[in-house]
Amino acid sequence: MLLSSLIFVPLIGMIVVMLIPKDKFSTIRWTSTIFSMIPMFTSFWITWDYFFNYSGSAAMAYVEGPFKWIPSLNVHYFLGVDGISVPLLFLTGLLSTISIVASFGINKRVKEYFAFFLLLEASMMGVFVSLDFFLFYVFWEIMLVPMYFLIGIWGGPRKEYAAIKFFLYTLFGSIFMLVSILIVYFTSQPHTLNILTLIKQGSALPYTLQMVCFIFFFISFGVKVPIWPLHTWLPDAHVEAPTAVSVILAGVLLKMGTYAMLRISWPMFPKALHSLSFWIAVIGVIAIIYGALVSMAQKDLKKLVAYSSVSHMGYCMVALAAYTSATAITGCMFQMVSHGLITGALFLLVGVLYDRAHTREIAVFGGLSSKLPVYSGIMLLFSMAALGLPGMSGFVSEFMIFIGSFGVLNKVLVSIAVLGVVLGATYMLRMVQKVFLGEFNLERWGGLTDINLREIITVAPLAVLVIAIGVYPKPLADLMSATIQHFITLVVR
Amino acid sequence: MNFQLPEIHISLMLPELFLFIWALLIITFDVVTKRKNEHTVGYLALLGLLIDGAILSVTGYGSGFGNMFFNDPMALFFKVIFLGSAFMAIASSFGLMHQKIVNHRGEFYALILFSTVGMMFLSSSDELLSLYIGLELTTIPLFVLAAFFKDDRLSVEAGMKYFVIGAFSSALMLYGISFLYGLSGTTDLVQMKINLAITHLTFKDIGVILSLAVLLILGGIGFKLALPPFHQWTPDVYEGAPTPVAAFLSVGSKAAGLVAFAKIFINGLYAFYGAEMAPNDWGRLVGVGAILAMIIGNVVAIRQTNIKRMLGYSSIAQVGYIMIGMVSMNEFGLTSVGFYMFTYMFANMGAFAVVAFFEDKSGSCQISSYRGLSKTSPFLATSLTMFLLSLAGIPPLAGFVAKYAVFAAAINMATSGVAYHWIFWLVGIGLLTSVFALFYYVNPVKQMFFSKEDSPYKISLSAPAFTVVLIGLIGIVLFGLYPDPILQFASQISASFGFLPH
Amino acid sequence: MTKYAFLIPLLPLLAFVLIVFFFRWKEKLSSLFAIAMIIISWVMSVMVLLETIARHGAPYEAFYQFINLPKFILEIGILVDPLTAVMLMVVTTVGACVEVYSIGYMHGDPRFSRFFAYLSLFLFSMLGLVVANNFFMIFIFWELVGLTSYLLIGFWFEKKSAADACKKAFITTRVGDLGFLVGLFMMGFYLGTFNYGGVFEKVAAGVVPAGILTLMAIFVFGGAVGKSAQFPLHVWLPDAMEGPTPVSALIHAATMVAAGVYLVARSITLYVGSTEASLVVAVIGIVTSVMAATIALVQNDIKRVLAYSTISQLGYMIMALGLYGYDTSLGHHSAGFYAGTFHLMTHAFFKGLLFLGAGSVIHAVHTNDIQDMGGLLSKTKITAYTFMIASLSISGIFPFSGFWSKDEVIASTGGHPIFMFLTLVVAFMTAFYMWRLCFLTFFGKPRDQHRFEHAHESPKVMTVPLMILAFLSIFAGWVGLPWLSNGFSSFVFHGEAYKTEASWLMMTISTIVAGSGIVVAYLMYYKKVISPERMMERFKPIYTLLYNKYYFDELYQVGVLNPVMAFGRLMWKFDAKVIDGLVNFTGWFTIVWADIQQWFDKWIIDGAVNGSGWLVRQGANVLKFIQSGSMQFYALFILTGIVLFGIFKFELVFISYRWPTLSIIFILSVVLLAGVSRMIQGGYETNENAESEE
Amino acid sequence: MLAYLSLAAILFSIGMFGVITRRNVIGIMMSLELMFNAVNINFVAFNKFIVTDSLLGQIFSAFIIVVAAAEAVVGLAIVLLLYRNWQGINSDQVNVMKW
Repeated sequence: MLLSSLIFVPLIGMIVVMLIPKDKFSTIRWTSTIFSMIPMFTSFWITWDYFFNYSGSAAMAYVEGPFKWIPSLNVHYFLGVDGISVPLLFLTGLLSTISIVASFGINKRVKEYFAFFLLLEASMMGVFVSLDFFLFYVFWEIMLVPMYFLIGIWGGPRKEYAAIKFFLYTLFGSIFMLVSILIVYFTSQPHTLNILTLIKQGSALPYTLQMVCFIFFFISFGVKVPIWPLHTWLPDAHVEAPTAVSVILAGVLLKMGTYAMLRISWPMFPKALHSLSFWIAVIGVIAIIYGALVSMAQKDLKKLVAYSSVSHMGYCMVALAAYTSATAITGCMFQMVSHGLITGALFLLVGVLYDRAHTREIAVFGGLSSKLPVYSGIMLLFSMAALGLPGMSGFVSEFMIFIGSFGVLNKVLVSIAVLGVVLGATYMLRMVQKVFLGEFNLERWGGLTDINLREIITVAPLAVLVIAIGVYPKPLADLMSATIQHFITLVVR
Repeated sequence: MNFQLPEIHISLMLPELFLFIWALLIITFDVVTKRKNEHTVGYLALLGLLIDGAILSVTGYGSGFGNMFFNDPMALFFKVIFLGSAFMAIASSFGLMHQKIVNHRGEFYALILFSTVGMMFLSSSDELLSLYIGLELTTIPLFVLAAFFKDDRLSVEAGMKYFVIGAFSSALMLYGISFLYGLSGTTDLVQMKINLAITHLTFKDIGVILSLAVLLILGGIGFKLALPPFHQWTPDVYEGAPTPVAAFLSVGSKAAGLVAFAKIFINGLYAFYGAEMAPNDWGRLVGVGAILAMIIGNVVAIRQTNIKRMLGYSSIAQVGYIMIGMVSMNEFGLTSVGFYMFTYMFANMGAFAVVAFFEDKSGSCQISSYRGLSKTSPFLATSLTMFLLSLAGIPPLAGFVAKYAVFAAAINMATSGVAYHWIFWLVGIGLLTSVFALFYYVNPVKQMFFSKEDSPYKISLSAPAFTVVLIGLIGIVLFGLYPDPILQFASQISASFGFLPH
Repeated sequence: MTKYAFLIPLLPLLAFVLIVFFFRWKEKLSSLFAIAMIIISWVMSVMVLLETIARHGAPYEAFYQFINLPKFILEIGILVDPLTAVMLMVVTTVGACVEVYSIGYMHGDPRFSRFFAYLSLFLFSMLGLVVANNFFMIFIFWELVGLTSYLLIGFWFEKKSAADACKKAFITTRVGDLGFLVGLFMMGFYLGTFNYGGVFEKVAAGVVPAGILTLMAIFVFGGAVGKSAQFPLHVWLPDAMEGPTPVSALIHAATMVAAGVYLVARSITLYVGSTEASLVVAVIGIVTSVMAATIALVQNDIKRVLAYSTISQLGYMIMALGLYGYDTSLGHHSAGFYAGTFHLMTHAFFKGLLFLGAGSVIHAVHTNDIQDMGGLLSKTKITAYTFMIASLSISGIFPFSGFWSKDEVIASTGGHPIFMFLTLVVAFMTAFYMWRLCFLTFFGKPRDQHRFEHAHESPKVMTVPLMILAFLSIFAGWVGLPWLSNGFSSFVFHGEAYKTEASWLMMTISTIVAGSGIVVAYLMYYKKVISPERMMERFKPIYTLLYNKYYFDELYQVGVLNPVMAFGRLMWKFDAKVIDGLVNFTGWFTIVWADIQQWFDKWIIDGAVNGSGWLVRQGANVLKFIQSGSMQFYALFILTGIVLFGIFKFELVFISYRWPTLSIIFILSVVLLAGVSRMIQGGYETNENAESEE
Repeated sequence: MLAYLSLAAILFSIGMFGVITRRNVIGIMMSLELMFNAVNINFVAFNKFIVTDSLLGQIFSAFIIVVAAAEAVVGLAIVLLLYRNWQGINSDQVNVMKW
């Protein structure tokens, strides 16, 4: 029931919000906040409980089902979580609530906005808990619809283009997934869509078939991650989306790609993985360097953060390529969580600035530190976290990824990837310098006000978590260690 | 030559008979009451369809008239679709009665009902002669309906085109049927299958004639289905014909074509499907047709500015998807086709209904005129969005489950042996083009939702209109979340054929 | 007390947190609290040092697990051994002095509290680095030091130069850290642990192949090169003086740059294990030293001279450590380790003093340029005398502390004539430029009368720390007197204790060299017997080269920064244009395809193809022709279809599962996506046109 | 029998040719009738020579004649409308809707 409630409470919330008259803004806002807080606390409780009671074994916890849903198609309603999904559930719950609070400033078509947002939350939760392929696919796709509208209605100047681009790209990826799902389904004996069973059987598939399915899954998940040549939807979508949606995009949606790789395609097709891991690593390294270099050339604050996501998710791909190392995989999970927190916060903060200044161009600012000390401090904190400063979560994850993959992958390749650390520092500091340091333009920006309490409340939990994970990451690592051990035994078949 | 009077079992034909009589009654009623109330006739027609549905539910399976009339699960399933689409078409045509059709209301409804009778008759026939009669009975009223706006050039043009192409293709099909008759010596489909197999074993050289017959029949049915390269009338006729008629054409007529296709090709010519029968294999031809359908339909639809034409092209594309299920002839193929058609009915009828209401109000079918509709008529805009998304195959709407089922059937067949690997091409192109499809499906959505200004039109729905939209919505949502009953029902179709692999 | 050594870094952290969140608005409280914390730390350091001496240097270690993975355990812990104890002592002492001094120096600054918060954070990072018990943890604090130096150097961020300098410092040191990081990965991979004890044990046991060890050692040294401003990453340090002067003092004396030397000293076992790596270290050290000393000869900015002198002195230490590794690995006895660490300690005191003194001078005359000073001795007595004490100490004049440590450094070059020669040359130059500074600043006639008039001695809070440090500059070196049997050398050592012996010859030579340097400076800048201008004229090219710091900054700008930025922009362009490129290709392709169509069918005359379209649009145009509207054409089309279907008898060849095909699919899909996105982009951009076309 | 079939084929081809090339709509309809009649000949011939034990083929052709007549009725009605709207029955005019 616990996991179902994660999905259905936001859905109920959506219906409730739709029933509220459309000019009662504050009622709508608070209702949706409450309906997103329930799953948030549920996900907190699940994390807590999982840590103490289930983290010792790799088995699925809180399993629901499999209940028959569409017997003719062998589709079941089957939910469960393990050490890989629990942290992401936590992240989803937290970021959803934060985003909803952060979108209190929306005052155009408020009702629809929050209804779509709750639908989005439900589908994201669904992706992370479903263990049936059909169910997984359904949630994966449902999410596109609210996202399309959220970008398309409330987005920036090129919103329509960004929205449709996002929609088409992801749908394009999904069709590959659909084909692979069906191929896997029909080659399994007896036919099943149960992900766990399919993982068990997967390694028995012939090599060529594994290759096909693996690549197809890789494309479809890669669009979400996004892997390097398929990333061009990301800057547009991130930049045009309203702040809160950018947060969700960067914080949760990108993680779905890597999560799905960890959950599905990696353990299911070990043979294909063995032959392709080098190329995956190459793609990851390209993404790291490429993303960083491109960020360096950006003039728009949000675009900079967006491209930095490409770079950061590249670390995840490198870690995933080093699949035999538990350290690297743990690092990957850490990176997913920490990137969610950090980039989410950065988008929130960029949004804060945009709300006041109505521009995001880096060049027009300067010396904001003196006028907006608190804001600048917080921004500096997250910039440092993003460039991997020790004591914060980004460092822990990058360090683990590198140290794990160094032993497994080509050492030169990893050393090249390490360059990303310097490049990361360069573009982040360049941004900080141009925006916050230097001379303050009193005439133009004299009217800016510092970050207000609501905005601080939205970023404070993220800051606390970033530092907490950076200072004492052991609990998080323990939470997933058993699952990752199990994962390693699955991929090394 | 000994004649023997076959058992008639007239009760099996009760729904058809009732509907026929009801249609006649409607014309009479219309004449008698001097057309006082503009909606009475319409409600009567709806009532008739409801009663007919009730009758249908108590009509059992079985055969009568010496196997010429045969009620099987397939017939029953498709009859439900015919009745449903007729119901929705009639309900969405109430707006027309007000301005455009003043003098021929009775005829309008009666013709729709006649056409429905033809479809139902067609779906029950298990024999070429009755099948042909059913097909013509379906088509001829539709010629008239397409040209129903007598003073509207477009409508007349649509009727003319539909008529010429329809008659032409039915002649082609007849020519093909005559060869089949000559080769097998019978018109009974089951008997024909056996005879053909025997002749084929005896005389190896009949292949050319058989191929010719297959091609000609394919041409005839392809016209009904709007399967490329026999599709070109579709957008023109949809654009010119009254919107509810176009809707009815796109669903009812198409479903009729599907039934005929299944009857002739799957029941009758099944033996000639498959790798070992390569020279006479019609599966690949249909496969090529399906590929063309998906490409042409989806690509050309992108550039359309008229929503009816766009939906016309979309229906061409949808046929491509349906045909994927049809050529993957395993136990799941026909099930998926049935289910696809069923969900397609809700989504497409719903979309056309919304288009019709909008046209009644604004007189325009241009996509750009939908700008800002979500602010003035949120319900209608949301409904249209859902219909279009269902057509595009976005979960959790029914269209997605249908697409999934079709592709599942195809991949099942494709993975079953090297000889069927060509089906992968269908799947691949189908999926790729479904991405393109999304682009034009969301085009009206974009207009309705993303624009800043409000729409000048505020559309209030009448009761029947609201019912249609609601039925469509419930259909796509309910059968998207809980498709199992329909799938079970549809799976009886292939079970009733009983000779498919696996 | 040693058990509680972890509190030493934590107390400044506490100060930082409390100031940032609570005391920010109360300047007095902030500064006093920060100072109180560092003084408590200092007291604890003293006790820890005493206890360590009492334990005869036996190390103490305690840790908790940071994260544990099946093959890997990262830990956070403390290790107190003599080196640590001494460093704790040095850092807290200098830190405390600097903080007290800052009360005066930063008086009236709008961000007064924040300055103390940052200073506390800085000290926390450095102290954490010192007490770390493993390489992972040292790296963490290593980076934190980088961060806080960033904050402090950029403290006056309104100045563009400060904003640039802090970025430069951070990124330059990050480049070095890259090497450190790779070294760590190698360590993790080949040794499986980061704990000092574990690493050294395994290295000593020869677990690692020699080549790998060399690489590892060099990579680790990369970190030190960055942080300790060694050649070629020294460029950030001179710019770092853009920060407030107390910060410069802290950075140059006890914290940031000391970290690099500390790292090398800490991991000396690695270098002992690898002759080649030690040689690299030693060579880099001496090169840096000579280079920086030569640059310092001609600089006019007081802080810049001091900055180059720091680089030069750091080169000394690094060289000493490297030579120790080199000699020991070859089985020779060497004073290097002791010399390096000893010099690190004494240097901390006198360099701290020099910077604080310079700060005091600047405070007095409000300029950095020594050309505008002169004759300040009369105005700022305490500052001048303490400054001169420090100068004597750094020049290595008996019996100041610098003498003893520098002597050992020179001693460590025994057996390496080239090194010894260069070391002595540097010693000469050091004495020269330090005293050039002193003479120009404090003696002679004031060159800027206006500034001179307004000059005044600094307040007590500033001069007292000066005096404390001056005391230490004189006497701190005495712990290493060669005659002491229980002196510094028997406390801080690697392997076996180095037996010091007083080499009179050495002492004499070094004193003569240093003295001659002072004398030359005296002649040139006080007596003006030798005209500096003439020298300048004569050696014009060399002077220009030195004055421009060997053009390192320009070189990096042209050679590294510009290309990287250009490359970044190029990539961005690529990102924006890659789509275009692909699409242009598909556009070209479709045009060709359409031409074929044209040839195939004469009805296509124009309109269908006008070259502007893209894949879909072109295809659509062709289909437009087919959809001609004529019903007879439709019928013809049906017939054609049937005929074509009839002809269609060839087998379709489905892709067999081979993976070149799959990669083609992958690439094709990318192209397709690009095409689609391009198309829809075009659709959006030309939406108006498209509609008017219809 | 081959002769009958050939006749039917020729008739059918003439019909097809007519449908495609005639510009007059009435001509098109006449050509359509030709095609139907070709089919009828086919049916009757098959019934006479191959399937001699039933009259199915002939019955079929009877039905075809009836249906063709019905179709002609509808067709002519539409032609009338065409004439009313276009003042002509030239098939080339009827291409307002395309693309």
